[in-house]
Amino acid sequence: MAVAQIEAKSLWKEYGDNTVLEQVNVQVEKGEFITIVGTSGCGKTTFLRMLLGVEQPSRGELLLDGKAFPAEPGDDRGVVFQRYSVFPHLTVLKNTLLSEEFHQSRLLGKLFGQKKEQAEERAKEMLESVGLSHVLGQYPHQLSGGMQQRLAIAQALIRKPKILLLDEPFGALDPGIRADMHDLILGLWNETGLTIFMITHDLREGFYLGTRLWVFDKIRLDPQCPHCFGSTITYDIDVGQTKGSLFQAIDHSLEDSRKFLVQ
Amino acid sequence: MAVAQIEAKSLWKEYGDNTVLEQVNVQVEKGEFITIVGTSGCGKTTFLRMLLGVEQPSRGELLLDGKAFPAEPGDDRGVVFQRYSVFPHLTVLKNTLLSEEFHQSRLLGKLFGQKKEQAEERAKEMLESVGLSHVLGQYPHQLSGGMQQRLAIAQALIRKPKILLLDEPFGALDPGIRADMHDLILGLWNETGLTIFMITHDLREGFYLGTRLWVFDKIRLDPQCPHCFGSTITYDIDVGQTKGSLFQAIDHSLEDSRKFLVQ
Amino acid sequence: GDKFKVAWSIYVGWMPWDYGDSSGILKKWADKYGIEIELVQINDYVESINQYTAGGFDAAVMTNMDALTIPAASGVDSTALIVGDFSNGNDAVILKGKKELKDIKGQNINLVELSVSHYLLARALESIGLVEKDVKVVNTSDADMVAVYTTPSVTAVTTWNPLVSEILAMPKSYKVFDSSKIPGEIIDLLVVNTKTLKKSPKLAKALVGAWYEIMANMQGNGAKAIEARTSMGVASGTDLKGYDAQLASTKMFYKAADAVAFTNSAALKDTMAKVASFSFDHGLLGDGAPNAGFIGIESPAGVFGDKKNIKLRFDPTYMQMAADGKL
Amino acid sequence: MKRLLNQHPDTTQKIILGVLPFVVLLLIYLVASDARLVKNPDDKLLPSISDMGRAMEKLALQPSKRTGEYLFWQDTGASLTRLGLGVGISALIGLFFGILNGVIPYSRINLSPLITVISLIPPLALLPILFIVFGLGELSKIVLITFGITPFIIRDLQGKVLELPDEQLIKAQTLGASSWLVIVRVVLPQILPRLFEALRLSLGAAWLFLIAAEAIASTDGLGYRIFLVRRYLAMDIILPYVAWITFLAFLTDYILRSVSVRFFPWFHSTK
Amino acid sequence: MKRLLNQHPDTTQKIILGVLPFVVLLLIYLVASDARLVKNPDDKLLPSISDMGRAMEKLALQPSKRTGEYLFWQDTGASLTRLGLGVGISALIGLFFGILNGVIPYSRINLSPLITVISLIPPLALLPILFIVFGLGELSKIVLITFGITPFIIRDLQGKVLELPDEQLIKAQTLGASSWLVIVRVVLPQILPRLFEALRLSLGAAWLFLIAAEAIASTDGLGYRIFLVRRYLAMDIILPYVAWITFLAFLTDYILRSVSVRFFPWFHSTK
Ligand SMILES: Nc1ncnc2c1ncn2[C@@H]1O[C@H](COP(=O)(O)OP(=O)(O)OP(=O)(O)O)[C@@H](O)[C@H]1O
Ligand SMILES: Nc1ncnc2c1ncn2[C@@H]1O[C@H](COP(=O)(O)OP(=O)(O)OP(=O)(O)O)[C@@H](O)[C@H]1O
Ligand SMILES: [Mg+2]
Ligand SMILES: [Mg+2]
Repeated sequence: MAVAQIEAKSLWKEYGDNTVLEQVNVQVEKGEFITIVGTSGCGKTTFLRMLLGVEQPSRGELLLDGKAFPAEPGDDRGVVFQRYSVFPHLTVLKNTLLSEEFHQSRLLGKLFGQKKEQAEERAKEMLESVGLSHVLGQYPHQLSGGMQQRLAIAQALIRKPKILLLDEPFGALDPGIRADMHDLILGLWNETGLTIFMITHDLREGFYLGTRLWVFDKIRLDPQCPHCFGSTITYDIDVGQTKGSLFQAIDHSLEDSRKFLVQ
Repeated sequence: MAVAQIEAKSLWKEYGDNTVLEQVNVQVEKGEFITIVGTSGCGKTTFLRMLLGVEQPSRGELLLDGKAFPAEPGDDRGVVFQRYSVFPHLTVLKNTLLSEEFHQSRLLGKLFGQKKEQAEERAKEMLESVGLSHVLGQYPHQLSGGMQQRLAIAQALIRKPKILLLDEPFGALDPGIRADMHDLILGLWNETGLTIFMITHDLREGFYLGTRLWVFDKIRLDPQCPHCFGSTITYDIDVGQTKGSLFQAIDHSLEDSRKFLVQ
Repeated sequence: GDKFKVAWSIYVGWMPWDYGDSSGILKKWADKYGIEIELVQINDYVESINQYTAGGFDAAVMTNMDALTIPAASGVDSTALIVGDFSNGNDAVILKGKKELKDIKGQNINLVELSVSHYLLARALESIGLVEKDVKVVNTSDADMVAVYTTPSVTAVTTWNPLVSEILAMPKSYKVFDSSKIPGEIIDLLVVNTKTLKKSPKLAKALVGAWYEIMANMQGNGAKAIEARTSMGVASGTDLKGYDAQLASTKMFYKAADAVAFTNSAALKDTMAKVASFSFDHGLLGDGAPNAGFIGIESPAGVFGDKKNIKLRFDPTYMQMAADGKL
Repeated sequence: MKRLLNQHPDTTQKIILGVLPFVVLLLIYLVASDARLVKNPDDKLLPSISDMGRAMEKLALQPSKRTGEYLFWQDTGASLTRLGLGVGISALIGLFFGILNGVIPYSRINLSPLITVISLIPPLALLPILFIVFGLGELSKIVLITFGITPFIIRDLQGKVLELPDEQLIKAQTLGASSWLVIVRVVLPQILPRLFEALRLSLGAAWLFLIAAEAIASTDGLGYRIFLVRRYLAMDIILPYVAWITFLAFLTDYILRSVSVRFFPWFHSTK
Repeated sequence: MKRLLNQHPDTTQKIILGVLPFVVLLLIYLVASDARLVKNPDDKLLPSISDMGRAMEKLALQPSKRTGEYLFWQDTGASLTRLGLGVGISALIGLFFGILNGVIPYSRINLSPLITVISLIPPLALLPILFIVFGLGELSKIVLITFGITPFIIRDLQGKVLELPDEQLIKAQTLGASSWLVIVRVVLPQILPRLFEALRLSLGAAWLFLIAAEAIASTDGLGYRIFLVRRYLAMDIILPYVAWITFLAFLTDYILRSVSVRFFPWFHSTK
């Protein structure tokens, strides 16, 4: 049997007394598009940060290609956050050029001459495909929120990482612009065949984009001690086989957790 | 014929060369619930700020009960913004008490003894009705986003303003919590019969909540000079008589403007 | 009665004022004449003279040169009420590693510019036929003089006590010139605003009376004198031994009669002429001054300079009264 | 190996690393002092620890022969009183004008340029004038501190008032507040914790001006003592005094911070 | 009538209101100066404007009799050179340690406590030691400035590095950056505009230390001249010098700001 690209084995994550995740067991194959939903504070971002290598599991194992996860971020895993994903001091083109420069110039992180031209060529192609060719020389603050996120995606994808991690990348965008971004990300995923993890607050978005949808939620709730138990994956759905009633069921279960937390 | 509560007569608003609103003509009766949608930057907030009295029209007239609009905010018009609507240095109860204290104590803005108790009684009732009675002594930073907005609404409504102005009050909230807020605001509106203006980015929300929906949009678009022409009310719909096709039409027209702006 | 304010700063010849204040002698004399005298210590000497000049004090301690260049040059008519002492070795030119004054040529010399040290240096150079252009003067605050001297780049200083003894205690430091070679030229005074003096002679009587009682108390080796000098030493940041060492190079006029004789001498007039000409050369008499005699200086031996513009007066009247026991 | 920027020391390492530089500095001092003292036992520049201890014992634990006071504590008391008064007065003036200028446009436009210019004047250059105008008593020392730090406090607080979200001022008005009520109920309470921050930032300057003022006209105070014994290069007194001032500066900063955390919990947890 | 906090002056009012305080101060000075000069025409405390003009003309436009130099410009040049060197060196050291401590946890934990303590030491109290260690020349003046402002710059920049969103550092690593590349391509360019801000904030202190250093040992410089002519209460020189220093402080601030706006447009438009 082939090794899964990513595997979690009875994974726990605790911050002091606060149990965030408990008993997560899951396998992910190369090329899957996994969308993650869950109430606020249930540990979605924490899980993503473990995939990034920024956080380490408290207990259990997290494996990448069968080996322990690297303990720090690397260029095999790209990321797009909700905010702060592009560098404000670099123009659109230079933001996109950055990873090439990091790789080819370990000393200065700057390319010159012909190498630079070649790298710029590639960066421009990438920007073309996210529809930013007309603003190459502009700084991020001159772009709208949607354009900034497109830039962040271009930046993350140009070195072709094996895995792309998205933490509510479209959370701050207008519904209209959001639809454009959906087309974009699906297109890129089809082309490159990378594995995508995407956190979203919008259940509909989750169903629409993913091939597989995870719901993070607490199985055990203790009103006296809300932080005693952690979340785990309560639903793991192959999105091909979705039924309307399932959607309703998830929606209600999330509603209940939410109400519980707000009190 | 009775005077409309609010009337705009060929209203223009310009900032220097930038025409934001042009030729707005509209009448609003007491007790209407008006929702406003439009692309980003089209002037929705600007219009609301004129109703607040923070901005003045560049040309044309804006009337309140047939008289010129007051040139500064007053306690006849309550407001809830997307953020910063509650005072971070006051507890939930004190935030709600504030307007009573402003009215009864012009010198210190503080109530003591029996007066204070009475005011607290009323504030607690109000907080009960927005579901915050269990967090009276907490500071805003201890509350979730949804609870903060509920507090802002309670604070705005306790002195019973004639008009309530809402600028994307639920924009930063989770979809689930949003639904709760809809119930809340509709309930309060039914009870008090005040006039509500609410800006939203979510067309669906606009249709669901309002009795009347306005779309702000530019009629004239000049690619060479995007700021030469301002927005006006392009749709003014009595929401009782909505058809599916209308929804589609609005959605598309907004989409077009958005695309235009993003380029 | 009337209230008067007197400014003083820490220096060997002025420490008696502090003792007079703490021992109650000053108050005794003030009471005798039915007035109040407030004695205010000011750390920064120049600031105390500035304050006096601006009108903040009725009297202040200062040297003869500063009396001329600050209050008198600012048009404040001032009278030297008490001639307390003159420097007799208290001010010195010190070289590092060199033993002869002539080695000073071409060196950087750290001193408080435009002060009596500067004057002393000028006189020292004059004595071996050099002029100021032959050296380079570096303005240096007196508070830091000792610290500064320990650095290798500093090779020559001109300064006063207690700094002189601190510096001479360091290895390879040689005194090549001091004020004992120009006796009676650097004089420590108590200066009173002439207008105030005319209006209230009581102030003068109380101050002079107190001063000579202090003088009598501190002289000799009796228990009382030791106690007085110990107090003065401690107040100036040292001890009895250190203070006595400073006194040794100071010609105190313990007796009023000596002070009167010094004031009456023709030498004083000559000294002031030299000081005036030095001050004029260095622009200290103001832009409007056409010559060194622009400001008149009156002394019993006669007036130096402009008789119509007398701003500094040496007046032995009250010291004479003390000498005569009439206070 | 992780990248350096991802490597975090554990608790033991933290303590060792933090203390290390101080130990090294102390060792360097001891060696240098010893070397000088071997060459010249009377050297005053780098006194031995025991010399400093002896000098301080005399000042702190034995009454002065002249006045019967414990000089060290008298100096400390005098300096802290001046510092407290100067900083306190600056805080009040700063709070008043900071809020006034922040809230009322007319006042801001009237006074801001003047305050900017005043803040650029180096107070030390004005010392002679200050002393002449305010005399040489306690007043002038307090004025120097005030003059030195108030413009900064005003400008800082004014900026902080202007940074308050416009929404808050509008909201308060829709709740019926007058300009005055906006000030006392909305602006003042939110600016108070920022005043504490501004004071913490100004304390260094305040100490500086205090020492400068005491050097010129004073009969007691930490700065006075340092300048008095400087003439004799009495490093055995100067060094402990400097260390003591540093400690006091640290203590006042700590106290200001603790008080602020205690009284403005909402401010410190939103940050 | 609108509430006071809603009333905004128009352009003419703005100019009048802004200039008014200066006119009032000038008038007060003129009256006070006149009153003193009537009583004593030789009074030096509050010289007339023409006296100041004459004194400055002599210093700025006529060569000195003693050295043949134009003293005013010589003083200005000397002071600005020292200030520039002191601030420049502080900027470099501040940038180096600020970034190092901000990015590398080991370095931060090692050096932060020491820098905090150093920042609390009042530099004026340490002057004798500085002179002894660094000599009396230009070096010690530059060191005093550096010692006075560098700890602040380091702490400020370190804080600013830590304020950079964690997301940026993570993102850079996912793009393949080493610690070093994160520093040169992500942190350094974003900290540079903040360095300019920190320098603008430290300039006041830098001037202060410059003047203090020049007052203690020097042969030229603006601070030297002020303290020298204090010896004969030449307020006709002191006052214009103070005004000139104030103007220079304003100018340097303005230049720093303009340069920053010119080179870091992205920084100033996102704020
Ligand atoms: N570094 C940390 N130290 C301590 N607790 C943490 C830390 N990071 C996260 N937490 C806690 O872990 C829990 C989960 O946080 P996380 O950010 O993963 O939630 P989330 O599902 O991403 O929520 P949201 O939808 O709001 O982004 C929260 O209770 C949070 O307080
Ligand atoms: N005080 C002002 N000065 C100059 N221009 C302004 C000002 N306020 C708003 N504008 C401009 O007016 C236009 C409309 O802004 P407004 O905030 O009303 O848009 P909006 O419809 O509320 O957008 P959004 O949906 O993003 O909140 C924008 O182009 C904005 O730049
Ligand atoms: Mg999250
Ligand atoms: Mg808006």
